[in-house]
Order: sequence, then C-alpha cells, then structure tokens
Amino acid sequence: MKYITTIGGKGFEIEIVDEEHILIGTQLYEVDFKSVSGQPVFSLILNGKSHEAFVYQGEEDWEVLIRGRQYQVKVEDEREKRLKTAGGGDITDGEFHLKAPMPGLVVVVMIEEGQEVKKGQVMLILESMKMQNELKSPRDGIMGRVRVKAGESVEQRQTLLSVQ
Amino acid sequence: MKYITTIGGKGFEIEIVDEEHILIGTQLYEVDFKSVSGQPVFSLILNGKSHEAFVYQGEEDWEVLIRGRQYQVKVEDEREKRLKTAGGGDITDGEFHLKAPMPGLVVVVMIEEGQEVKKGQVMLILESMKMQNELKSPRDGIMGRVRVKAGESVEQRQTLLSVQ
Amino acid sequence: MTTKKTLMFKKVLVANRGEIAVRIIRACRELGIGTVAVFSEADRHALHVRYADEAYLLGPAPSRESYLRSDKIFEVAEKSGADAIHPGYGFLAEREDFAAKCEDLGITFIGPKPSSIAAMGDKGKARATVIKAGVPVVPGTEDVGNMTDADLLRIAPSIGFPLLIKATAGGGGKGMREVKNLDEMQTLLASARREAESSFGDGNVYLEKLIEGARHIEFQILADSFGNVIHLGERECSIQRRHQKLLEESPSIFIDDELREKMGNIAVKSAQAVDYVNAGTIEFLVDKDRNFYFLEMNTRLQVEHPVTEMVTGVDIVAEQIRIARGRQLSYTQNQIKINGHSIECRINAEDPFNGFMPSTGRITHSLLPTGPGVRVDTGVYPGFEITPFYDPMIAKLIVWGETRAQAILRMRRALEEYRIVGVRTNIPFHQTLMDSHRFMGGQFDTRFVEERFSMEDVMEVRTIDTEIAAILATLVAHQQTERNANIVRRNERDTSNWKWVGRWERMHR
Amino acid sequence: MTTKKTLMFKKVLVANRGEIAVRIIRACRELGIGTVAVFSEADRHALHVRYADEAYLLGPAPSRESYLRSDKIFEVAEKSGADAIHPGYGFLAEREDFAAKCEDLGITFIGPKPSSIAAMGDKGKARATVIKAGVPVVPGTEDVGNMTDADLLRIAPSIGFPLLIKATAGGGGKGMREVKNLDEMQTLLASARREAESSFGDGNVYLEKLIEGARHIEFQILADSFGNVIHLGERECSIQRRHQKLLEESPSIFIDDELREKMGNIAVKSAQAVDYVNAGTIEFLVDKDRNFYFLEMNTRLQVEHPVTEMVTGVDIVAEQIRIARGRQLSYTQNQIKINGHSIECRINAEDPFNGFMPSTGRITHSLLPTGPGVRVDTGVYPGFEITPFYDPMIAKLIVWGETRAQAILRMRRALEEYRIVGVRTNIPFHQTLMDSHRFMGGQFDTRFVEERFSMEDVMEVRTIDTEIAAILATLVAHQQTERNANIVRRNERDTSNWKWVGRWERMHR
Repeated sequence: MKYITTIGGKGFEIEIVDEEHILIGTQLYEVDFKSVSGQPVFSLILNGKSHEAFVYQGEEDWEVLIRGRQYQVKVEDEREKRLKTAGGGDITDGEFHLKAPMPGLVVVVMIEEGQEVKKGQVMLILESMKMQNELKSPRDGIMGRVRVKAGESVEQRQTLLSVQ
Repeated sequence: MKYITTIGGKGFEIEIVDEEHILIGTQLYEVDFKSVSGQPVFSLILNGKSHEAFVYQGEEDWEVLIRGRQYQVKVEDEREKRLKTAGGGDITDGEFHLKAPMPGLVVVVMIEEGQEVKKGQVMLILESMKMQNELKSPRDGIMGRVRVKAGESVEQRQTLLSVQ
Repeated sequence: MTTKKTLMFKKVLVANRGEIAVRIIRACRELGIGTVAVFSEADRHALHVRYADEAYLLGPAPSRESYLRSDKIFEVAEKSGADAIHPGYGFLAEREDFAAKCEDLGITFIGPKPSSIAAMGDKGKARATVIKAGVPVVPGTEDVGNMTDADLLRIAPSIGFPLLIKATAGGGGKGMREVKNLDEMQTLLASARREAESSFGDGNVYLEKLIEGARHIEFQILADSFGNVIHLGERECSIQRRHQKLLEESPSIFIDDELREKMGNIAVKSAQAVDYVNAGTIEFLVDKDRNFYFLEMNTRLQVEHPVTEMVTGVDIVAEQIRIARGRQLSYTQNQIKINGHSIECRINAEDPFNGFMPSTGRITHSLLPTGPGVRVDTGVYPGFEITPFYDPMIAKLIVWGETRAQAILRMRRALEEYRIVGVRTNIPFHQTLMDSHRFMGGQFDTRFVEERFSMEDVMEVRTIDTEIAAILATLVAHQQTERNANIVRRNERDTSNWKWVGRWERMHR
Repeated sequence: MTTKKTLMFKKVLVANRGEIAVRIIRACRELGIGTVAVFSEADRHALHVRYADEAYLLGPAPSRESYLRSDKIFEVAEKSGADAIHPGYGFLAEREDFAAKCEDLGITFIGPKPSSIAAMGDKGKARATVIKAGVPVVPGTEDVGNMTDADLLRIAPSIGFPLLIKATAGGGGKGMREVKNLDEMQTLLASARREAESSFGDGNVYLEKLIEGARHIEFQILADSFGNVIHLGERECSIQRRHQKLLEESPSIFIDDELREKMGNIAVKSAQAVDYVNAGTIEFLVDKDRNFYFLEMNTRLQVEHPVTEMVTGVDIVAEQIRIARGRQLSYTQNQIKINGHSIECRINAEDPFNGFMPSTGRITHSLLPTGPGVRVDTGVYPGFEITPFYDPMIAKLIVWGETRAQAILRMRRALEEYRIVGVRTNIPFHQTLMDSHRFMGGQFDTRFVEERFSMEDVMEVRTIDTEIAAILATLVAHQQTERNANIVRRNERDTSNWKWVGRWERMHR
C-alpha cells in the first residue's frame, strides 16, 4: 500500500512493502515496528536506528510526539489522494466548533456573535486547575453561535461556540 | 452473605452486610474497598486504617501478600461449609500433579515410581534463569508416574510427576 | 503552651494531597511516626491514600469542600488521635487561624508560630518588619495599612516607573499589575484592587519599583525553638511563566560565595525579625548589578525544597518534624556544605504546544526516569486519573550532578526517559529549555520564558525527526486500516466484536 | 596500540542487556556519546533497546546464541560504526579473548587489558601474583598449575579442615565444595572437578582454608593508563544465598578508618600487581579478628557499584569511559570522601515463600519507590515479559542515608512502596531482613542468610495483618462470586461475554 504523508507542507511518498520493509521514494528501509505494552507508544527500529514516539489520532491529523517535538501528520493513501485532487481543489473547512478541553468555569467571553475573528485571537477564558486558560480561534472567520456566558460551569467536550 | 475464612488454622466469621459494612463476629466495620488500576491489587480502608494487598487465587486457596508477608486463605461461604461438615470429615486429597513452575531443563530426578516420599522431600531439580531449583513434595505420599528424565527440556506448566 | 507530651507526637495528619502529601508520609515513615491521610472524593485512589497508615474522606472534590475544610480536618485529627498536623504547601499552610486553632486544640502544627505567619502574610507589614531589621527591600511604599488611590498616585513618581501594584494579601501573581506611566495608573489600580478583593477578600494594595532584568533567588532557612537559625544556601527560581515557577536550581550560577554569605545572613536576620521557628524561605530579587531586595517570606515548605536537599544532604521535612518535636537543629551553619548542583523541573499536566492548556485524563502508561542522580517526587501512577480540581503539577523531576553542566546533561537524559501517556505534559518545554543556549549559559531572568524563549528556538537541531515522524504516522495509520479491515471481516461472523473496536478506539482517543 | 582517534570514541556498543545495559546507555548519553544496543529475540521490547540510539538483533533467546556470540557482536560494531564496546558484567565481560579481539579490530574495550583479565581470571595464578606483591591470601595451595588429587590430599592436612575445594576457572560457587575432613575429600574432589569441567571446560581445582564466620568485603578501585590507582572504599557483601549476593552496603559497619586505609592500600597494590587499568574490584574475606585475605579480583564493573557511587558521588561508569578515552582519573585518593551510608537490595524474580524459585511472566503493574535518597536501576517496566533465559535480577533498589540506621529505615520505606504485579519477587525477603535485629546490629557473616535467618523470624510483629488478610481475601472472593453470578445472568442474553470471564480469570491466575 502506498501513502502520501505530509508534515508542515513537506510530502513523503511511503510505500509499505511488507511487514519488514518500506520504500520512501526509491529508498528501501528495513523496519521493525512494535507497540509498547499495548499503549499508543511505538518503538521503531529503522535500519538499526532505534526511535520511540507517542502516536495518536488528533482532531484531524495524526499527532506524533517524538523527542520533545510534536508533529501534525496527514496520512492519505494514494488512491484517496488522487480522487480528492481530481475532485478539484480544497474542500471548504466548514464550521469549527470550539469544545471545552476540560471541565471548568467560563471566566469571560471576549467575542460576540457575528463578529469577525482572526486566527489566534482569544475568544474565551476558561478557569480550570486553578489556572486561567485562553481559548483561541484556530482560524480566521465569523463568530457563529456563542453557547456559554461568563460564570457558567461547563463539562469536558461541551461545545462552547462556533466559528464560521 | 456470610463466610468462614481460615488462615493457618484460625477461623474468622465474616459477614458482608452491604457495600460499606462487614461484621466480624458481632463487631461492625466500615469498609472502603477498591481495586487499584484494574490490577489484583486492592486498597482497603477499614475503620480509617489504610491497607493494600496483592490478592490472587492460588492452586487451592486465596493468596494474600500484605506488607511482605504471604498468607494462604481459605474462604468458604457458610452454607458450603455446613454442607461439607455435614457430609462428614475430610475429603481425601487425591493425586497431586507436580507441574513445571517455569520452562527449564530437568537436571536430575531424585525419586522413582512407587517410592515413598515425605513432605518437603526434593523430588527433582529444574534449571532455569541460570539457577538450579529444587522441586519438593507438598505432602507425604507414594510416587506415581514420573513423566520426565534428566536432560529433558520442559515447558511451563508441563506435568512432571504425580504423588499419590 | 503545648506540653512536652504533645511535642513527642506519634501520629501526623497530613493536611494535603499529591506529591507533597506523599513526601511528608515518607519522612514520617522513616522516622517511625504514624500517618493519617485525608482525601476528597476525587482522590480515593491517590497515592497518599494508598501509602498512609490511615485515610479519611473529607468531602467532594472542590478544595473548598475538602482540603480547605479545617473543621473536617480537626474532626479527623480527633477521630484518628493524630497529635500533629503537617500542612504541606498551599491549602491551609499559610493560614494563621488554622495554625492558631491547632495550638488551641493541643495539636502540634508542623510549621511556624501563628504570629510569624501573620507577620509575613501581610506583604506590606512584612516589608515594614524586615526594613526595621535592616533588610533591603525593593523601593516602594513603606507605610503599612490601607492607602488610598490618591496616596498611591502621589507617591508613585518618587518610586519611579515602571512599577508594580501588588496586593498586600497577595500571592501567585493575583492582584498584580505592571504600570508603565502615571497616566495608566488609575485604571490599573482599580483592576488590581478588584482582582485582589475577589481573590483574597482584601482589596488593599501597595507599590514596588519594577526591577528590570531581575532574578528570583531565595534562601531556605531552618530555625529551632532554641533560637538557632541557619540557612541552607539559595535556590534560583527565575524560570517562570505567569509568575509560576517552572524550574529551580541550587546553587545559583549568579551567586558567588561572598554574596551567598551576605544574602544568607540577611535571610537569617529576616527570619529572626519575626521569631521564626521551623522551615521557611526568604525570597529576593537580585538585579544585574547583584543588588538584592527582600521580596517576601514563605512561611512553609516550598515545592522546590528537594534541590536544596540534593546539594546539602539535609532532609528538610525530617528536620521540620524534629524542630516541631522541640529538638535542636541537627546542623550548625558550619556543617552546611553545598555539594554539586541540583535542578528540578516541575512536570505539569499541560500542553506546551497549545498555550500550556491544562490537560486532564487517565494516565494509562508511565515510565519514570531512574538511575544515578535522579529523583522523582510524584503523587500519580499508571491508572490514576488527573482531574481538573487541583494544581496541574503531577511530578517533580530532580537531578543531581557534580557540576551544573553535568546536572543539565543528566536532566536531558531523564526528561527523554520520562514517558507519560494519557495526559499531555510540559516535558517538551523542559526539553527545549535544556537545549537553549541562554539557559545553559545562565543568561536568564524572570521574564526569560515569556519574552525571550520559544519552543521553536532549538527545533532546527531535530529536523531529522520529521521523516521519522512521517514514517511512524504512516505505519500506525496503515496498521489501523488493516486492523479495521480485519474487524469488519470478522464482524460479518460475530457482532460482539464491535466492543473490541470500541476498546481500540478508546485507547487511541 | 590503539590510536588517539580511537580513544576519542563517539559511539559505544553495549554488549549486554537488562539494568546494566540501561545504566551504561545512561552514562554514555550524559557524556554525549552515541549508543548501540544488541538484543536477543526475547528482548525486542527491553528497555535497553528502547533507550539506545541504535539496536540490532543478535539471535535467539538463549545467551549462547545471542549475548555470548562475540562474532555477531563484532559484526554489529562494524555495521553501526561503534568504536568502543562496554561489556557490562557477566556474558563476555571477563573473557580475555574478547578483549584481545577488540584490540585487534581497533575497537576500544572499556575495561582492563587482556593480560590483566588473564592474570586475574585463573584464580590460582591470581593468588600467586598477589602473594608476590605482598598481599595476604586465604591459606591454601600456593602452587600454580594442575595439581593432582594425590598432591591435594597430601597438602590438605597442613592447610587444616574445614577447607574449600575451588575451581581455578571458577565463579558463582560452581565447582566449589566444602570439606570437613580428609575421609570425605577424595569423593568431593571428584565431584568438584566434574562440575568445574562441565561449567568452565576446565577441571582444575585448588584448596583454600575455610574461614569461619567470615565477612565478604570488597574494595572498588579505579586505575587510569598513567599509573594512577585509587580506591573508593569498601562494600560489605556478606548477605548472600548460595554464593549469590543479595544485599550490599557501603561503608561496612565492620571496617573502621584505620582498617579501611590498610585494606584500601592492599587493594591498590593488588591492582598494580597486574598493571590494572579501568574499574575493578578486589574481594576480601575478613575474619572475626579483622584479619583479611585476598579472595579474588573482578576485572569489570560490579552489580553493586551504585552503593559506592551513592557515598562517594563518583559516577563509576562515566569514569570507566573517561579512563578508556585515555584521560587521567578525575580524582586523587585525597578527594575521595565517604559521605553517609548506602544499601542496595537486589530485586530478583523469585518466590521467597517457595524456596526462592525463579518466577517468570508479564509484569502487569509496577510502582517504583521514589523520593529522597532512593535510586532504582532496572531494565523492566509494566508490560515487559520476564523470560526464563536470563538472570532473575530485575532491579536494584538503592538508598542513601546520613547514617546506616537512616538508610535501613529508608530501605524499609522504599521496599514497602515497591509494587510489582505479574511475577513473584524477593521483596518480602528483604523486608524481613530489614526487620531482623541481627542485620540491624550488623551481626552477620556470609552464612547468615542460609544458617541463621528465617522468613518467620520477625513475623510475630505483624500478626495484626492476619485479620486484614482474612478480610481482604473474603472481600475479593465475594466480589468474584458476585461478578460470576452477574456474568452468568448476562450470559443468558449474550454468549460473547465469556471472553470477559476469560480475561478476569487470566488476570487472577
């Protein structure tokens, strides 16, 4: 199976040849790949080099935490990728729903419905673990529905607001 | 539910009153009993005293390892016990099968079929982990079938011999 | 006065949770003293409950309904027969009324006298007290008591800008505002008072000159009830974020023997000024020219006490207990030698790649770094659930090396070994810090992390990992695809297998 | 001669497994040196494979097909570009031919010269060498070379009974026999020779007087290639079972400063007698009257090296690497100070309640003791499988205290904290030992564990636990009964639930 894997704009063509071999471009690598004690921690010996990483599925992409650095990785199989490209251009991102990353108390809501927001703009402050945490917009957009107000307690993963 | 629990000849009458209470004899105790992270390790808070033990089923009885001491504990529910007693006396122990506690190499077999053996007598030496381990008879008896001989490799839990 | 009998206490109630409760239980156990843990409903499985001899429920998870309920704690003390209380840090540790109530009930409070807590608790009063003892303080308002906005606006220009508005009842950066000029001061005064009022129930504030490029350096002191006071050298705590310490070390690269002796003597003098008994810490700001200023005194055990233990060999908690039992200090000042270098990284459940957002969840896997020169103080273990109710600090990773360089190299090694799965941690932050040339060179102040540090700083060193990350993600994605395909195939025979898919998915969420 | 370039090696192949491989990888990492692990098929998930920069498979699980395959190891060294090899202990560590082959290939062997290994490897030759250097040895046969049974029977009465027959190529108690009188000697000679022949391929033996009530005390030495030799004080290793050390401490309660200096000097002299370079250990027997006798020299890192590290602050493995790189020792004898007391307990996967039978299986849960003064060196973690192929030692628990008493109390605390589920361990043995008055009083010799120690000795202290054990077993049994009942009820609807019963049973097997 052949995959197109992308990290920060850089693409890798990776072909799984068999259980012990992969091809990157035209380069053949010997791989020894194991999960450690049933956890999403993976040990990889690649041509003798020993690596270990925590690999898990993020909101959209795969997240790889390796030697203190975190990578967002998109993995698409070749067919899938080809179909998408043939389909023509980007799929629009649609609405983004901000969910509470943890239970907590809404301290202040800094935006209003219909307002324009920039990527990285603080939308809401949530207090949890004795800390005030700024929740930011992941992209430019227009504020959709705001479902909470200051002083309200929220549950983990409760939808707080939407960006269109 | 009422249990008769025996350790080294000493019996305890323990009644499970509800999730949070037990009766020992006529004494009521408050219990808070939890398994620790899904392991056979149990945390018990008994009238405020915090205890922790590793509890697992042994060959015949329950094994409790608490603060460096191991206890063999027989737990019988009252009805069971009464029936057994009514049935009249001890049930004979039957044949005992000695199984290999680990994979290894039989170094020497020290008994012969039909021979009399005493409790604690060394029957066989098994080499494993660079160590020679003496396997002893758990009780007095007559040797039954001896299924292995010196120089033979054995698997874990393979039956080595029987005592009648 | 507490009687001789009470001083020889046999059972200590630990009025805290987490790593510090475990730390105190360890010290008691090594001294042959019984231990009583208290816990909230969220902490039934916590390590301090598992390790203590006795454990009693206080109430629901929120601190104000459990760990802050002094009435319940005294009930437990009575029920269990505990004759001493160790408050740890935070919660009730610096509450004068709590310490006083212990005294009233004939329970030994393992800490200073209520009067010392009070004297150092009001930051304005503390300044006034140590000024009288000849201790240098940061220039600022010197009057004690309630000053009006008008007073403060009038005095401000004579202190000079930039300056800080600080809450007299303050701590943890709450009610603190930086003022650049007189124009913005009125507004900032109002908001500082509002925050102080809501945080401490006391809107009183004072002014301090803002020392730029300052380092936060503190001295550990120990004092017994016979008037002996010694210091155990300094800790450098300049690596902070939002006024929260993230890393501490001892000794400080910035302090030489002469300055250590001078500051140490001043620290001892500050403690003596409030008749201090037990362990305490004098915090100083030190400017670029090595002028130092008293900042405040923490009248309790500090989070970062282990770095001092590593370089002096003194078990500070054991010493606290000895002092509270009415014994003399085990050491004289001359016997305290600084040996090697120690660093502590606070391991917090927060995501350094996402604005240090706290992270909650069950720790499914954890591998502690061990080996030579490594110590971990923690209250968590695999299977334990990190809840949103308490401080995000889940462990302290402490190393010792013969030199600062060796300690940094050892910390790097230990951070790389430390694996925690189930919650995000700030381990990558510390790893990046250990690779930073400025940190290695000792060139930092209290603003360093916020103003001159970036997680991207040292990233180019590790570009080789990009390809590895791509391969790993691909292999895991491929494995999952294969597995799902298998499950679908198997599922055609057996519907119940869906629960296994569920398990797989839960594991990977 | 190795060239200067080789001496500045950049990548070390660690020809070992388990905790010592991890220990060496840690030292290399802290020195910025690359690491290459080798592993058998049973060790793919082992910690040394996870921690090393590179890892290569050697072969099947049995040692002779993997860790003893020097040809394969040299292949890996070439493939990976490793320019040095650290042998750890056991396996190839004391094989003269292996060290010589490294030299031939231009690979730095992190250890002594082949000639020193050879000189100390033959126990008879070693005795002769040190006798010449004026080192006292246990009275016995002084000739080197093959002695016939007739020779030995003739000499025996002049040595006196009881005496020991020992294999010249010996180690680990193999080919060793205790002889009480001349009558039984002929038979015992035959069986000792047979065992020596089968263990070492060499049936040669020699005689030594059996020192009764002796303590096993050894000195750590370090020697650089410039002729500097120092010792790091002694380790007491008298707590043994079947000639296997179980617990070591430093310093020894039996040795005062004067004797330490005397024995230390003799140890240095012994090392010098064979032109020793790198780390090594001189083992002595010390009798009740403090007479001491050279026993043998171990020409490698010892299992118990951490206790010396804890009391001296010297990182012995880092020092080994420095020496191998052709540097001078970092310390002079004057700079070595013994600070406090350290104890190491070897944690073995064996069942102390069942004749110390080795135990294998998967470690499902593990909680390491941590906190002040505690160090754990281990190669295992939760999820790791203990196989029957290698040594049963799975961890070393090391503590430091200001005094021996504090170290014992701390060890008690640490042993109580240490939880391992999945295999049996000898932790209860160590707990019992820590409670034994004879151990606390320092009244023991090498026969103590076998002859005067019982797991039941201190049991009466803990009778209160009997009732707790009864309650716990009852609660668990009750829970299981309830659960089974539920499963049976649920099962009437859904057969697939049986797999959950299976899981539960597996967990409790």
